[in-house]
Order: sequence, then structure tokens, then C-alpha cells
Amino acid sequence: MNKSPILKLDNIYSSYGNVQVLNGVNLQVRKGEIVSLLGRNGMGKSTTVKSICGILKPHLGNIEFNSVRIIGMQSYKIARLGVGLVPEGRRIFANLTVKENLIGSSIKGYWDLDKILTLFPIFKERLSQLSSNLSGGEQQMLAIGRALMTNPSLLILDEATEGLSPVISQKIWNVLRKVSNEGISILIIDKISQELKDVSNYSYILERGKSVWSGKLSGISSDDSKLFLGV
Amino acid sequence: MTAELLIEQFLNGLQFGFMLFLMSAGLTLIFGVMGLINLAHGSLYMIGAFSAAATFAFFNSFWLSLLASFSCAAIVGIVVEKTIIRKLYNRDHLDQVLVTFALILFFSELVRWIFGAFPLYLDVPELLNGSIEVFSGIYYSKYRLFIIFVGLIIAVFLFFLIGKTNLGIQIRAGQHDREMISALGVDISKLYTLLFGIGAALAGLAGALIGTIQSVEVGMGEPILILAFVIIVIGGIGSIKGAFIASLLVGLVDTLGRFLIPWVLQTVTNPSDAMSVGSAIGSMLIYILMAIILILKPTGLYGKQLS
Amino acid sequence: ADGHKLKVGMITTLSGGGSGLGIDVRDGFMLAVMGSKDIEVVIEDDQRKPDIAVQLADKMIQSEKVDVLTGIIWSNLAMAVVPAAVNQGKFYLSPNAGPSALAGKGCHENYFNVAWQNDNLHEAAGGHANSTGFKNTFILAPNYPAGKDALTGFKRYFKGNLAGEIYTKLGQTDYAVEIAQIRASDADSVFFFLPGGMGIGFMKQYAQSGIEIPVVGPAFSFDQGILKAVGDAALGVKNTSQWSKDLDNKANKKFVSDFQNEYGRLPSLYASQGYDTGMLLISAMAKASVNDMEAFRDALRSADFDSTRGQFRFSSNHHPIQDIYVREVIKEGDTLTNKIVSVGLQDHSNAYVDQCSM
Amino acid sequence: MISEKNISYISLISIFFIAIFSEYFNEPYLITLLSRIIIFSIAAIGLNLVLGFGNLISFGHAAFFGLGGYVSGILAIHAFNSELLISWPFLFNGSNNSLIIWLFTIFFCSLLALLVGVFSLRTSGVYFIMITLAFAQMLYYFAISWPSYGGEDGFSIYVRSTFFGINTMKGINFFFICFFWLLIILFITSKIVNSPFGLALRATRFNLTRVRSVGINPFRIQLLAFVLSGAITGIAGSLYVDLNRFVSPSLLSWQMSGEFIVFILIGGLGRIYGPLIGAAFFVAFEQFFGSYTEHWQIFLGIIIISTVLFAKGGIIGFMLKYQKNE
Amino acid sequence: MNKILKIVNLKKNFGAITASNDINFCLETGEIHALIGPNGAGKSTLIKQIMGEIKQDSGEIILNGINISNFKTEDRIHLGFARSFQITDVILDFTIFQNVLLAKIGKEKTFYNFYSSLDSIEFSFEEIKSILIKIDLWDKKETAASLLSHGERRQLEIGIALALDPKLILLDEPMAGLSLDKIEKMKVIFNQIKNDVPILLIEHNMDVVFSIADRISVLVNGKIIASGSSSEIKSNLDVRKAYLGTA
Ligand SMILES: Nc1ncnc2c1ncn2[C@@H]1O[C@H](COP(=O)(O)OP(=O)(O)OP(=O)(O)O)[C@@H](O)[C@H]1O
Ligand SMILES: Nc1ncnc2c1ncn2[C@@H]1O[C@H](COP(=O)(O)OP(=O)(O)OP(=O)(O)O)[C@@H](O)[C@H]1O
Ligand SMILES: [Mg+2]
Ligand SMILES: [Mg+2]
Repeated sequence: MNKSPILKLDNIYSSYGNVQVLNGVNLQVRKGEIVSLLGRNGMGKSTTVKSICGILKPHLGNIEFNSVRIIGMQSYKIARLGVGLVPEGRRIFANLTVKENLIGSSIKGYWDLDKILTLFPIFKERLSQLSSNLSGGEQQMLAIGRALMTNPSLLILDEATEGLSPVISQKIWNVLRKVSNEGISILIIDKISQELKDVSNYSYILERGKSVWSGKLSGISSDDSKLFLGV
Repeated sequence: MTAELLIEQFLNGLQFGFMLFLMSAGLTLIFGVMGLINLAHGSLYMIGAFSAAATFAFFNSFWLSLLASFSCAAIVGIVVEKTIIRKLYNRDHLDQVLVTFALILFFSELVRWIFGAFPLYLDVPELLNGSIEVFSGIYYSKYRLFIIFVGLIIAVFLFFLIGKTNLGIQIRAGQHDREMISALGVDISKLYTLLFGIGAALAGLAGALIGTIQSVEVGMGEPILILAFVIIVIGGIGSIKGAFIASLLVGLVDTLGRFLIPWVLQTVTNPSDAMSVGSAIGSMLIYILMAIILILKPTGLYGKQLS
Repeated sequence: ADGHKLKVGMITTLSGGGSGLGIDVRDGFMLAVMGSKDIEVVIEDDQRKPDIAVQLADKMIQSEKVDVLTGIIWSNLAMAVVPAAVNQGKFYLSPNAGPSALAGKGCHENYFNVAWQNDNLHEAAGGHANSTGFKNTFILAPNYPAGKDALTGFKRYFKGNLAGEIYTKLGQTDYAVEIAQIRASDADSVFFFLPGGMGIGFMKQYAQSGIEIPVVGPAFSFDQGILKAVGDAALGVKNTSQWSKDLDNKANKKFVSDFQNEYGRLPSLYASQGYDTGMLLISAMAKASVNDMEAFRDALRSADFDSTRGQFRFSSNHHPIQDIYVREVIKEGDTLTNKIVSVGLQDHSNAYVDQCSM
Repeated sequence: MISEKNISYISLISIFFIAIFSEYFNEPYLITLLSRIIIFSIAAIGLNLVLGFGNLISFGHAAFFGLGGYVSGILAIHAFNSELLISWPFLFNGSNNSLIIWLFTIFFCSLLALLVGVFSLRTSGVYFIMITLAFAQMLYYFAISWPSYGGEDGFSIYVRSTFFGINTMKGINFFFICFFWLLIILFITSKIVNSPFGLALRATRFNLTRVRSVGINPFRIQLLAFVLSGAITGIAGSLYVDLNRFVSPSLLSWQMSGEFIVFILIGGLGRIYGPLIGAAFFVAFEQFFGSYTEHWQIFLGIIIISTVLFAKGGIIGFMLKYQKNE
Repeated sequence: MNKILKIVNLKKNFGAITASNDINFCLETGEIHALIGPNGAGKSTLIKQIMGEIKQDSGEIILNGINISNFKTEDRIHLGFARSFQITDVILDFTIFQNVLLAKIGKEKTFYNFYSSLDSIEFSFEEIKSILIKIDLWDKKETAASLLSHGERRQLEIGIALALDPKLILLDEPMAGLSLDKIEKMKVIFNQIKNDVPILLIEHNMDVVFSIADRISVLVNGKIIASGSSSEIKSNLDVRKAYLGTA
């Protein structure tokens, strides 16, 4: 798979007010690829995601999506270009029911309500339940389902397996594999784990807002791992 | 007291309820669904009534003035939303209170500047003048029946718009987390402008419809404002159904209370005391009702309790 | 005049609800004093808030050092301002409000009411109801002191039965309930006192309801400023007033035409009251200096001026003794206005004279 | 460097000296205005305690302001007329002694705040706003239709209550009393805000579950704050009635509650001196523009909108930020 | 061993959903007791009932022999409970220090004190410092919680629980969102305190569970289907099917 990148981050600098967080992030995701982004707590992974999605506007650098310069674009426009987001901390719409969460922003495509219900059968009897009453893991599934229902061409998952039971995590990994086989690209942020190593085609590690390592995760030296990930 | 009178008062209560619903319909969208505390609702109501009255004075056509009422209010609403209100969604509720309070001052004084301090005139069209017999022996004003009719249409419209289209879902989602709904591809600013415009248009329409039988004057919006908030809160914020039921409930309680309390009191004290004590309680009734409902159901009749 | 300047402090309602009345009083007053170089007027807006009015009065007395205060429209504001002002040795000339408390026990030698005692127009309505031969009247007013005074005033002169007596909520604008009660009663007439927007709403809804029972009210709901808002619903309604545009006397003719020339609109009741207040003041100044309180007070008391309402003098409690007319709402071309049809009460004073120890 | 502290001290000192100069140059009205500013700010400081620090948006604080006013007015008018106020369990003629009046005011306003608080604090957010409004409106309509004390007309109390033989009718003396109260109340609130209680109160504004899970009963904290707040606003009501020598239901109107909120927001939400700055600005604006044009409210509207849009954090917030950008 | 906390026949339904189906369970001194189970099994609901945040339909909760089934949350805290939230719930406007200070104030019941200045409350400064150092947030003590990354908030969550000087701790997925280095630190902390403060640990991270839990209970559909040591649970077929999957 030597296609041109669908997402390309060039030397991104971002800050929250006066707090400089990203100091040169470089990253590429190709079509149908699963790319993972790793780093210890507070290193800027989520900030990178926010910068891609237009929630935060980087003050330096360039981001291209499908060869469109998206830096500085409003976030809904970026999403409409095909970027789907499972944000950190779920951010489900607590004042809506499960069903409303799923269909509110959906776009016609492969993923529809039925497919989500087959993937997460637990929602079948909870469709009209207020989503704030879901358990933590269920909320996480809802956030994943919601993003899938926008049928994106790039799916970004920020700690998407947090709080999911091993069975469900496995399910998610399988779905991601399947989805990427269909040509959808995936950027995933997670803790390093065997599954992540298996599934990701390529990985980046952030350290204090800078890309400091990239490559096949299975090939990472234990020194680098110790240095950048603490294990 | 005759049965007819009682029935008529009951009808009056229902009718007043519809009127209340009409008054609060716009606010249900802006405050209930979008979550913006819009104290300037009454000003939009007033703007609707004044544009109608001005149009009426010019063209002498009721229907044209109705058209003017909601289009002017919608335009003002959209302009205000685009220039001022949209900067407030991410702010504290209190900033919204302050700005929309300032808008009241601004609009009231502006309207007075343009139209002068005396009330204006709007009249019922020939078609709706007079009464018709609704049951045997019970006559009812055609215009008030017309108000009921419009109230029903708006109720259905809102119910459909908010409950049955994705628009409603997206707006409510935006109320919870604007950033997130944008990140999912929804142009929430545009939706908010649209909804604010619709809300303003409804307020303006209500101003013209009700101004026609009450009065068109500066400050006419202020009593409406409080009433509209009362209705929405009793019904439960965000629930169109709640607002509708609360309107009818308040309409009935207020009307029948005003009418029956003095009558009941007359049996225990002399008529004139009964009358003044009765009407004192009568004027507190809506607030007593609201306090009781909120004490029993802290999120209103149909409000959702988020956990 | 003895060349003495006189400073008037006018506190009236110029913004917010009800500012139309204040603006008319102000314009009428200013019209009267326009020619007089000796009068300096300071005008302040009370926003219809009693606490603001009190503070403005303080300001005028303490800082502006005015000699005479005037302008207040509302009884509750008058009650807040007048006692303190007159007790500090200022004259107060009321161009509108005339609460009973200031006519009876609370009367004061420095307080003059140039308009009416609050009950007057209602009393005349009662008298008119008698003379028309009404036997069974339905009466209503808002539940606040002026409303109660109104119904008391009406009942004081009305000799027939009451078909019903209702106090509505202050500020209420929907009268379906009351109108239904009127319809259900066997009243032969209706008397109401509902100032401002309340009256507009009532009249329109009453006309809509198709009830044919005749309505009587005080002038407030049928005066020039408000008539065009009530619209044709008001046509033919009888209302009581101490003044009317068509009163046939020289002073009034001059006032009406001057007012129209100056402000480009027809004068209202309130404008005439403001004007009369100004004229009274000028007449007193011609006789005495305000620095001689006794003399000035006597000059005021003699009311030696040409009132727009013809005959005008003060009773012992410094309230007008005047004719109160019954007017009917008519159409002159396209404008609604009033025409005098009879005299409701002649040389009418007020019920509180005896309670006043002056 | 202007710090929040300095702004506060400067404003206090300038108010004091303007009053002294006004007395010297014989401008009693200015003193009246200053007293009014102080009284309004006391009322708003009371509200700020729950609103600014506890995020309890009470839209009914006029109830306490008005009750304070009525309690004082009723005590004073009975004393003035030597009319019996109560005949059981003992004879009581009312009083025109400030200390007694204030005691009664604090008692009744605390009691009312306790009652309103117990019911209102069951709700939150906008529901809280509306239920507090409901209670205030009930009192308002009651006062309007209650004939014994003048109904909507209200009543005059003719003379101010007495305070240790000071001639309170003299503007500057009354000003000192108000100023003294302001100092006391500022001291109390700053104490409260920086205390453990204050921290707990500030915590309740976000998440009650979290507060409970560290062993704090948020309801009691909020209720206590609400009672304190009601008492403070009540004192302001009492002083206000004394200032005007007049009581009326307009003290209880929702517009009054709204104005308190406006003072706080204009000055700077959640800042101890915010209400003082806000009230001063508001009153000054009203006086200044009010004498230029009857349409001054248009300009007030525009100014408020610009303050909110461009000066986040009210006047104090604006000053501090401007300072930073320099 | 001493049974500190005993749950007896606890039941809770949300409409048609059964969250607690006759749960019997106990926490003993000196142990880390892990509670695992599929998403939506009712684990958090159990904690909420133990804390009194929601009321059980029936059944009893007994702490050291005292039936506390009807106690209020805040009273339970003073009896020695502390908990962390699955969905982070720190006070965003407070600094890290203030968040922990609030817990101290709550625990010491000084929250009605409205006359002493916060700065003068020396009693807890040292304690707070040691807690913040323990959870690696001392450097950021003056940072508002809203400015923290997700993982940092999770750390703060645990700090707050520790500040309550608890007799037992209920931790709802404390490791979620923590990077591996932090997880190792937490493990050490938990192992240090467990002798004084037994821990009920809800966790989906099986590496953590199997490495530090002394005992594991498995909750499925509101029912405890197995209880035992790591190796017992690992080899339990029902558990594998319902929860662990093929891993
Ligand atoms: N809203 C904010 N304002 C200011 N600083 C912030 C904000 N959000 C995050 N930060 C800071 O930015 C840095 C990076 O945060 P980010 O959320 O990107 O980290 P992360 O790599 O996603 O960490 P984690 O694994 O804990 O989620 C952190 O040090 C954090 O304190
Ligand atoms: N207030 C409520 N109303 C209705 N259902 C609820 C409510 N609270 C929880 N539930 C349901 O009860 C079940 C148990 O929820 P709980 O939060 O205890 O699960 P959990 O075991 O903690 O799951 P997770 O591992 O995903 O956090 C869930 O299916 C949830 O949807
Ligand atoms: Mg992150
Ligand atoms: Mg859980």
C-alpha cells in the first residue's frame, strides 16, 4: 500500500491561550491504513486530535486532508469532508436519548442504525433511554457508534477502548480491521498493547508535543519504549 | 352561578391557555430547545405588534400586518443573533441574562423613539369579528377561536420540527456540547441562527395576534416575558409538549381561580372582602402553582432529570 | 410680577410604561410657562418608580433649590414625594394625581391639586348613571388603592343596585373572564376604571364580545392619547371628564390651538391639566413673590386664572371645585375624539373636605 | 500596577471622600446618590454571595430587600404614630431605634430566606431562577393588594430611625451609617469567601455528587449561604427605606431583583467589590445620561452589551485585563 | 480476616433493566478486591449504592457491623468511605490543590468555618503535599483542573480519594486513561495502602487486575457469578465466555 497520504500533519504548533502544547507534530495517514499515536499522559495526543478536527486552531504548520488544506477551517466543514471523531472522554450528548445520539449527526452510508445495533446489541433495549444513564462502557460504545454513523473516510479514535470490557475491546479491534480493509483510514490513540501492535500499520510517539519516534510498533526498541512510554 | 357561565369560563381558561402557548412558543424554541435565556423575547413580541400596527395604519389590512409582524420580528431576530447573541452561546447563563436585558432597554426605548409613547391600534378583521355559537346557548368570539386555531397549528409545527426532524436533535445536542456537534459535521451556528429567527418570528406573530385584542404599547412584552418563562419552566425545559400542557394548565388555573376563589370566599366572609382577598390570591395563583409544581417535580412536568 | 424668579422642579414620567401621560403634562405645562421669563423649570424623569421620584425630589429641594414642585402622574409616586416636600416648605401643585390621603387627613397648606381628587371622575360617572336611569350596574377596577377608590367613588353617588363588583389583577390585559361574568349578570350598564393598556384591552374585548350593555368610565381610557389605540370599539362610549377639547371658553380655544401649533398633535386631558397648572402658577406669581409664602399661598388659593375648563376654584382642602362633564366618543373625520354631551356633576368638590383640618 | 485589591480600596476611599467634599461644598444630593449606591451595592453583595460564589442565580432577591424595607417601615410608622403593632404576647408599638429595626430585619429576612431556600434549593439551574422569582412575585402581589400598609401606594415614614442620638436626617450622617454597614458587610463577605465554608460553597456550583463524595452536605452549605445572603440584602432594604423615608411594593418587584443581578455582572461576577463598582456605574450612568436625554436607556443598553461582549468579567475584569495588555 | 464491608441481598432495578440482582459480597481487611464484569453489568451501580448516591430497592449495606443502608452519602464519607468516579468528576474551576483541600475540609468537617482564612489552615498543607507528590501532580498544584489532560484528571481523582483518609476505598476504573508508566505507579500505591485501607477495585484492564488483586469477583447481569483468586477466575469458563473472551 504505497498510496498518497489522506491526512498529513506538517510541523504543527498549537497552544491553549498562553500554554504552548504542540511543538512540531508530524504525522501521516494513508488510505486504508491504521495509524496509532502514542505517548504518556499530557504529551499532546488529544491536542493533536483537536487540531486536526478544527476544535483548536494551530498557529503554525500545515494540515492537509485529501489534499485539501484544512487548517483553520471550521470544524463542521472538516467533519463534512469525512473526518469522524470518537473524542476523549466520550462527550456523548447526555440530554439526548441513545437513538438521538446515533441518528442526530448521521450521514447515509454503510453504517446505519441496524448495523450499529448488530455491533452493540446492548443498545436494542436502550434506544429511548437517556444516554446519561448508560454505564461508562456503554457510553463509550455509543460514542463509537455515533462516529461510525457519520460514515467517515478517516476515523479518529481518542482512547476509544477506555472502559470497555475485554470482550468488547476485541470486538472493536475486529471492527477497525474490517473497516480499514474497506479503505477507511484510522488514526487511533491508545495505550500500548498487544492488540494495538497487531492492528496498527504505523505508529507515532509524542513527547512534550513533538513527534519523537515513528515506525512499526512491533519494531520499537525496548529503550525507546522505556524512554517514551515508560515501559 | 349557572352551568353555562361555568362552561364558558372553562372555555375561557382553555382559550387563555392557548394564548399563553402562543406567547411562549417562540421562547420554547430559544430558551427551551436552544438553552439561551432570552429576556428580549418580550421585545420581539412588541416588535411584532408594532410592525403589525404600523402596517395596519398604512394598508389597513389585518392579514398583511400579520405577515409584517413575523417577518419583521424574524429579521430583527436574525440580525441580533448574528451580531450579538451568537457570541453568548459559550458564555455563562448570566451573560445571556445581562445582554438580553440590555436588549430590552434598547428596543423599548427605540420603539418609543420611533412610535411615540402612546399606544397604537390594531383591529380584528371583518371576517373574524363577532361571535359564533359553539354549543347550544354558548357563544364564543370568532377571533378567540382563531387564536386557538393558530395555537394548535403552531403546536403541531413545533412538535414536528423539534420532535420529528434531526434539526431538533442537533440543536439540543448543540445545547449540551457545541464543539462536539460541530466536530460531527453539523453547522450549528447556522442552525442556531435559523432557530432563533423562527423563535423571533413566533414571538412577533404572537405580539400581533394578541396585541390586536389587548393593546399595542411599549412595555407590552414585559408581563408576557415572565409568563412565558413560567410556562416553559412549569412544562419542563426543552419539552414542547410540556409547554403546551403547562399553558393550558396555567390558563385554566388562572382563569378559574380568579373567578371561583372570590366566589367561594363569599360564602365565608362579606362580598367586598371576599372580592379583594380573592383577587389578591388570584393574582398570586400562577406563582403559587409554579412553586408547588417545582417543589414536587424539580424539573417541571416533562423536564428530564440529567444524572 | 415683582421681578422675582421662581424655580419649578418637575418630576414626571418620561420613560418606561405610562410615559405618554408625563410627556403630555410636561408639554402642557411648558406651553403655559413658555412666555414667562421669570420661571425656570427643571425637569426630571421618575421612570414611574417611587424611589427614584423621592430621590429626585431630594435633589430638587436640596441641590436645585426649587420653590415649587409639580409633575407627578401617579398616586403612589405622589404619596412618596408630596408629604416630604411640603413639610420642607415647598409648594406642590399636582397636575394629575389626587390620592384621598392627601385630600383628607394628610392635606397640607402647601399642597394644591389642579386636576381632581382621585374619586371625582368616578363620582361623576355614578351621578351620570343615576341621571341616565341605570338601575343595575356592573363595576370593575384593578385591585390596588386607586382602583378601590374608584369603585368607592362611583358607589358614593350611584343609587341603583350593583349587578357585580370585581377587582382584577393590576396589569391584567385579558378580560374574557370578567366579560363572561358581565354577560351572565343581568346588568343594564357597566362602569370600569382600568387605566392604560388594561382599559384598551378591556374595551376592545368588550366590543368583540358583542355585548350591548352600555359602558361608562372615567376619561382616562378614552382620552386623546389613547383613543386611537382603542379604535372604533370606543365609539359612543360615555366618559366623565373635567375637561374636553370642545369646551367653549376662550382659554380653552387658545390652549387647543396653541398646543396643536406647538406640538402638532391634539392635546389630551393631561396636557390641559399641565397647562392649567402652569397658568395657576403664573397667576400667583403676578400677585406675590414666592419668598412670601403666606402671600403666595393666598395667591394660589384664589386661583385667579383662566382655566381651560371654565369655572375653577379651590375648596378648603385645595382641591378643585369644578364641573365634571359627560363626554361621548365620536369621530371627527377619521380621528376619534370626544364631545361633551352633558354635565355629570356641577360645581363638584370632594368627599374629603371635612376630614381636612385646613 | 492595578490589582483587584487596589481597585477596591480606591473605590471605597473615593466614595468616602466624594461624600466629604459634597458636604463641604454643600451638595447634599450627591451624598444621597452615594448613599443610594452604597445601599444598592450592599443588596447586591448579599446576592453576590450566593450568585457569584455559589452560582445560585436567585431572581427573587427583591423579596428580601422588600421585606427588610417593609419590616423597617412598619416598625417605624407604628412608632411614629404610636399605634399598637401587636398586642400579644406583649404590647409592642414598633420602634424607631435603628438597632432594633435592624435586628428585626435580620431576623425576618433570615427566616424568609430559610423558607425560600428550603424549597428552592431542591431545584437547580433555570428552575432555581424561576422558583425564587415565584416567591418574590407572591410577596409582590401580596403587598400590592394588602390594604393595611398602603397597597400599591406604599406609605411614608416621615423621619429616619434614630441611631445613638445621631441626626440621621442629615445626609452625611446617614451616609456614614450606610458606609459603616458597607465596610462591615464587605469584611464579612471577604472573610466568608476565603474560608473553608467559602471553598465548599464555591464547590457546590459545579457538581453536587462530587461535593457529597467528599463528605459535605451541599444543601446545608447552600442554605446557610442563602440565609446569610437574604439577611444582608434585607439590611440593604432597611437602609433604603430609611434613605427614602418611603416604603412601597416596587421594592419587591422583579425589576429590582434584575437590577441587583445587573450590578453584579457589570461590576464583575464573583468579585467581592464587583457589586459596588457595578452599582456606582449604574447610578452614575442613570444620573448623567438621564439628564441629557429621555432616551438614555438606549445608551445604557448599548453600553451593557459592549461590556459583556468585549469586557468579559465586568468592569473590574476589564480593568485587570487592560492592565495586562499594556 | 475481618469483613469490613458486607453487602447483603442487594437489589436494584431501573425499569426493565436489572442492575443488582441479589448481590451478596464482602470486602475484607488488607485486600484488594477486584470486581470485574461486562459493560453494563452493574458494577458502577453497586458502588453508587454503597456510597448512597442511589438507593437500593432492597437489601442491606453493612459497615463494620453497622447497617448503613439508609445513610446519606456525606455521612458515609465520615464513616470512612472514599471513592473515585469512572467518569472523571473533579471540580474544574478549582486548582489541583483546592480540589484536594476541599476533600480535607470535608473530611475534617471544617466546612461551616467561615471566619478562618484558607491560607491559615496549616493543618493539611503537609498532608496535601504528600498526596500530590504521591500522585505526581505536585508540580501542577496551582493549575486549574480544567486545564489538565484527561489522564492527569484521572490521577487527581485518586488523590482526592486518598485525601479523605479513608478506611476503605472504592475505585471505579482508576486506571482508565492512564498511560502505562502511571499505571505502574498506581499499582505501587495501591499495594502500599491496602493493608490499612482495603480496596474495592473495578477495572477492565486485566493485566492490572491479575497482577494486584487478592480476590476477584465477577458480576454479570447484576449477579455475582464467580469469586476467587486470579488463577481460579482466569480458568473459569463462564467468566471467559461472558467477559474475558479469547484473551
Ligand atoms: N484546555 C486546556 N487548556 C490549557 N492546557 C491544556 C488544556 N487541555 C490540555 N492542556 C494541557 O496540554 C497538555 C497536553 O494535553 P493533551 O490532552 O493533549 O494530552 P494527552 O496526550 O491527550 O494526555 P492524556 O493521555 O492524559 O489524555 C497537558 O499538559 C495539559 O495540561
Ligand atoms: N439511572 C438509570 N436509569 C436506567 N438505567 C440505568 C441507570 N443507571 C444505570 N442504568 C443501566 O444499568 C446498567 C448497569 O450500569 P452500571 O453503570 O452499573 O454498569 P457497569 O457495570 O459499571 O458498566 P461499565 O463497565 O460499562 O461501567 C447499565 O445497563 C445501564 O444502562
Ligand atoms: Mg488525551
Ligand atoms: Mg461502570
